[in-house]
Amino acid sequence: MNKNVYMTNLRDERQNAWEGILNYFRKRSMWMLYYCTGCGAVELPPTMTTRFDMERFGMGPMATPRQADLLLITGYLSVKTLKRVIRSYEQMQDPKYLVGFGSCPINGGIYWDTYPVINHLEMFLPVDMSIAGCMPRPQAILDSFEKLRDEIQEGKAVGYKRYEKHYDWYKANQDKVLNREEAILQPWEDPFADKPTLEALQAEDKIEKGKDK
Amino acid sequence: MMDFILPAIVIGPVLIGLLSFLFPRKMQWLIFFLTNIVLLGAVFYIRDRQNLFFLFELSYFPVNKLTMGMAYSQLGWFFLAISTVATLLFSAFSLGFNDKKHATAIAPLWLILVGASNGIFMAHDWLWFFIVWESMSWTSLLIIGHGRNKSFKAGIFYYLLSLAGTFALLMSIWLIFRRTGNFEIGSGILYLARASEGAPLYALVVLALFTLAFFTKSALFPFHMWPSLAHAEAPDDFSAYLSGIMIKYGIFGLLLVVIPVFAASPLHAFKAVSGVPLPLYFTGWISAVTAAWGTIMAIFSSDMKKLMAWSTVANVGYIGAALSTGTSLGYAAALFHTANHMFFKGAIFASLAAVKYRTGEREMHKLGGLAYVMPITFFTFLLGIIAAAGIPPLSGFASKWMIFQALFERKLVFQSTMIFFASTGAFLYLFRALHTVFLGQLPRRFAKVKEVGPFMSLSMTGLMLLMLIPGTAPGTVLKPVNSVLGSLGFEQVKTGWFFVQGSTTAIDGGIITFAFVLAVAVVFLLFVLGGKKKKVEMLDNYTSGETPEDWNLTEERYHYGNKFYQPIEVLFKWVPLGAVEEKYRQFGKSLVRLGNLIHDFFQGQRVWGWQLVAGIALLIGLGVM
Amino acid sequence: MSNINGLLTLKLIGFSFLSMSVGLLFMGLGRKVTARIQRRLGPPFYQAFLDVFKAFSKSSITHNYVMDLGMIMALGGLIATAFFIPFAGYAVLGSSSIVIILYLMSIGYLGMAMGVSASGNPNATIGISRALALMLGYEIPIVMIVLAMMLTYGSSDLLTFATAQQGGFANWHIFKYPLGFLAIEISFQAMLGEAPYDHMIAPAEIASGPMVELSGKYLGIGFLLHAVQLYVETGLIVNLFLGGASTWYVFLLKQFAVYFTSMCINAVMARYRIEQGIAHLWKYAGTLALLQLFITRLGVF
Amino acid sequence: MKNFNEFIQKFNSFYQNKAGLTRKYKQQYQIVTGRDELLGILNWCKQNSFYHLANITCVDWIEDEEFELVYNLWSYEFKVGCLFKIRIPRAKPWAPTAFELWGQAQVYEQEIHEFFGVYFPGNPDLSSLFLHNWHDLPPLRKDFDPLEYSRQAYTVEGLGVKPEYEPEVEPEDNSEGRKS
Repeated sequence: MNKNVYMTNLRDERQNAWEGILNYFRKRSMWMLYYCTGCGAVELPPTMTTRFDMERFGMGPMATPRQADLLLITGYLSVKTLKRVIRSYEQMQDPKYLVGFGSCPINGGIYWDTYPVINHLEMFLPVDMSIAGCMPRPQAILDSFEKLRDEIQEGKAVGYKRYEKHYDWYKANQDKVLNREEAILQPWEDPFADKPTLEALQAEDKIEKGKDK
Repeated sequence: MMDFILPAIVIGPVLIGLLSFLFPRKMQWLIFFLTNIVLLGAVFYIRDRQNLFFLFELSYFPVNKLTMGMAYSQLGWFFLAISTVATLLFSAFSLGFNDKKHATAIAPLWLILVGASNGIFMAHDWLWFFIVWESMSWTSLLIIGHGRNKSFKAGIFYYLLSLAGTFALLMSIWLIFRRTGNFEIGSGILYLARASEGAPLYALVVLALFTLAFFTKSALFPFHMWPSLAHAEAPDDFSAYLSGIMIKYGIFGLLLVVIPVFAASPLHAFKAVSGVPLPLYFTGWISAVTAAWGTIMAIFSSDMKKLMAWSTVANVGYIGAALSTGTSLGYAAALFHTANHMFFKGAIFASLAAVKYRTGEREMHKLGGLAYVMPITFFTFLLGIIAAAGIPPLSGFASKWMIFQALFERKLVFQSTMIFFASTGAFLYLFRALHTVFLGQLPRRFAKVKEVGPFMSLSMTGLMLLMLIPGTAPGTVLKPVNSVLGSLGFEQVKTGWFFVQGSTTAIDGGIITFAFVLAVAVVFLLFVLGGKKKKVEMLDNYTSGETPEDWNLTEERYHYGNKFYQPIEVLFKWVPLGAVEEKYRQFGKSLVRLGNLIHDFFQGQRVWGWQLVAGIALLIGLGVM
Repeated sequence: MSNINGLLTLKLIGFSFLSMSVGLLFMGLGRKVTARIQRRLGPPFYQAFLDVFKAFSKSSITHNYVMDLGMIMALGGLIATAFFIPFAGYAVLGSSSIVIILYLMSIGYLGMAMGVSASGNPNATIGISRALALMLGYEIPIVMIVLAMMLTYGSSDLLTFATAQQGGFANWHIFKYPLGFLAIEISFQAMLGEAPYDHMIAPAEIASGPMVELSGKYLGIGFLLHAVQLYVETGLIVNLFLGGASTWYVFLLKQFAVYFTSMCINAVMARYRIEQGIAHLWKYAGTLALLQLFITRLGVF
Repeated sequence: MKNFNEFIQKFNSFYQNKAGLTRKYKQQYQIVTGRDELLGILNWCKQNSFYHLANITCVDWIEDEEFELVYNLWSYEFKVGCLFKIRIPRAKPWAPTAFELWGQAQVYEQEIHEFFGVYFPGNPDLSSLFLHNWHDLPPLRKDFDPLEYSRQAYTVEGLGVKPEYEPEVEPEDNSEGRKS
């Protein structure tokens, strides 16, 4: 039906009973690492503190990607931060889940037409859950985590397996934006490529002024 | 029984050493190694042959018949045995260490030193004791110097302190000789013990002089700074010997002379504090201070050999504190720790020498990560520091535990606190050395470093075994120690192969080892059952998502090794840690000034005027008289 | 050595799991306590079990063999220490010498320190250097208290101290040695690395210090390490000051009471600077302990 | 100098022909000058209490074919800000570096070089600061089209991304799952 599907969850992964048991523990103990690039992180403190209290679901913040299960991308990603996010994601250990916060990781959000911000995070990393909104409220965040927990239990949140299986595809996309070698619109020809000195430029300037006169 | 085996053990190495000057260097080390094997055999051959002696008469002394020589004693044999075992392992290490690039010409001198050392342990009388003591001093000076200017300066400092000690020794020997008329050690001790009642001042002075002599040798406060110079500057393979064995001569001396006097003299002769004679109580405090001081200095050192030299000072402090309790448990603890320290400090210095052999580096913060390329060296060092920190189930724990039991038997709780401070501090500096040399990030320039050769590895493996066995089965060392205590007339420590009875409780090395091994096995099972693990390269680290190359940084800056315990350094800012050194320096300066004055007097500008004045004064003086 | 047999082995294996479970239970309850203080609901009390199980099921990374060795040695050393803690008046090994406990605990620290600094991450080493520096601060007061007890009873067996306090509240050492108890409470806070002495972890500053490179089962071992440490240290205090216990539930309750106090302090305190922390420990805990030791020493004369 | 009026007087007497000083707002003045006088006047202002360089910015006047460099100065003494403006040709833009007057000018100039292509001879480091692997026109120039760039650089069509794999599963399965 939807012909424009580019990224799909791996539904054909069969999980055995043991995996099912493990999934129970995984969903009950999710440690987050948040990548606070944008404004999204501002909704996290209320989610964690007294009113909404994320910890009752066993979720809590962790300091490094090595320890975390859940990577939150809370805002827009520029090309330069994308590189760091990829490194952090690859440093995390399986099973790992990635959640995009707000509209920026989905389609670029309000930065959709700017020169440094990538538009679709899914092309570069397997996103397990996206939360729409600019910014999503704590209720929305908790709701999405609820959904993510269900998917983990059902064995549907297997972005890390997808990343492993289609690593070439992801890697190619990453390389396309990170290791770009040619200009896209119009190559820049630096008129000062030979790095002239101040004196040379001033002398040149004088000659030109003389011409004008 | 007059036998030539004792002179063979003592004078033999000296003669072989002198002969081996004729051989090329490589051969000298082989001779050194072979001689040590033979010595080990000989030492165990004479075990328990109580009435073995070798004496010769000094017929040119007209006054009374004086004899000089060597005799077997249980205490001496104990020291002889452990030092010979250690020396054999060190010599195996040196055989590997002294290749073309690192060779030093110290092997013959070292052999002479081994002979002198054996002579000290087998001494029968003061005369002989003094002769071998002196020859040990100058031989070690030459070895420490080994033809390098900086080393020679350190050696001179060491020798000067030694010399002061030797003078004290000579004077006390003379004081005893004047009263007793002979040089025998045993009768001297008896005389001193008797004199402690009649003439306590005399006994105290003699004992103080002896203690001074042995303190300088064993680097107890205030002579605690020479190891940090001498041990650090000595040839790398010799440092193990210096720190393991030579520092113990003072301990041996204390056990030979000072302790028996206190044991034989009645308690009321000296005032007693909680059952300890006052002088010994005082020594105990000095030892405790030495332990704490050495620990703090070790925490602040950045040179790995200096750090370990300070650690040696701290350990001698423990031994001294144990000796000063004046209980048989204390003596046993001191002897036990002496043996343990010999092996673990030998192991530590050997592994450091191995590190220097491969990298040529001594500053700790320039090293790092060597555990990944030199596993045997790493394990030697690791076991060494576990033993040195007194962590069960290695040998250091058993002896440290005994030291505490001994201190506690006398209820010396404040000294115990001080010793415990030193012990915790030991954990700090030892871990620092472990981290900065062997863990952390491996600098790129050392990436191709390899494990050391078979001789050194074998020697280090032997040292590892010698640290492991007494930890599990303290009886292996404590049974010989018990026979020493018996021969000195002290009560023996209750011990089995695994079991030791202290003053407050008993420990069982076997049980501790069993518990530890079992716990590790359980954890290992958990570890194996856990999820898959993947090996990643060293620099694949969490660095906030960045790689160091992104910041144009070098890898070296990522090895956290310099100023490791900066918070503690801040805390100890107000303590004048260099005060004693400063006093020595001032003393040296005023000596130089005095020398200059004399120099000026004879060769200065006004030399004629001065000499004229002096001459006239002399004439007037003569005239008046 | 003679009493090693199959039964003892089984008992010890049981004890190793007991110590881990008790610690994990406490950790979960402790999080609940903190949450209630912060007016949150908090995680379920068995959360720590879930965490550890999940951590062990994850894949993990290792940098080299030293890291594996260090982590195994750390937990092994601490569990071996736990064997020496008398549980409800029962010393499984027949001996519970406090000197062994104090020294055997260090092998856990050494293993941990070795394992994490072999990861090559400077943050881990900074955390370790802080933890060790702090150790110099809290070990001294603890030793002084222990010496004071040893002076009173002439024994260094923990079980002797525990049995000596039986027969009602009045016999508890907490009333006999009030200064000592205060000192050891302060030291205990530092020992556990809870606020105000949590420089070692400092997540926002040095990325959780020693744990920075731990993943999967290594982190699981790290959690178990903390759990066993909890069991050992609360057990130590219960046996030293709270009169031990004759039944297992009373013992656990007392242990939890100790941990509860610590969590309450932790929830409301900020962090000291490192040298401030050490100085604070020496100044307060050290002085109190020294006074206690002095008083006891004079009493014995 | 006691007050700002004195400063204005002095300034006018020194630089009457070379620069114009006007008042924009209550506490903001504006000096407009040329590239050749730039450093001299900046130096003079720095000597006379304007010793805080807040930032340097650049404006692209594409119709005039000029760039305008704005140096934002502040005087703590007079509590007065001063915009110091020069215009340089857009075709070959360069300006002398103020790095020797204010150390922080180095970074501002580095940034302007990166985003507008203005060259500052004498600045020690004009390497790329923010952009990653950039080969196009400097992006803040007005002749650069960010929308078209974003379309070609980051969208599925622009990058020519092929599907990850053809979904073999039933369409029903897809509909209940999350959409991409």
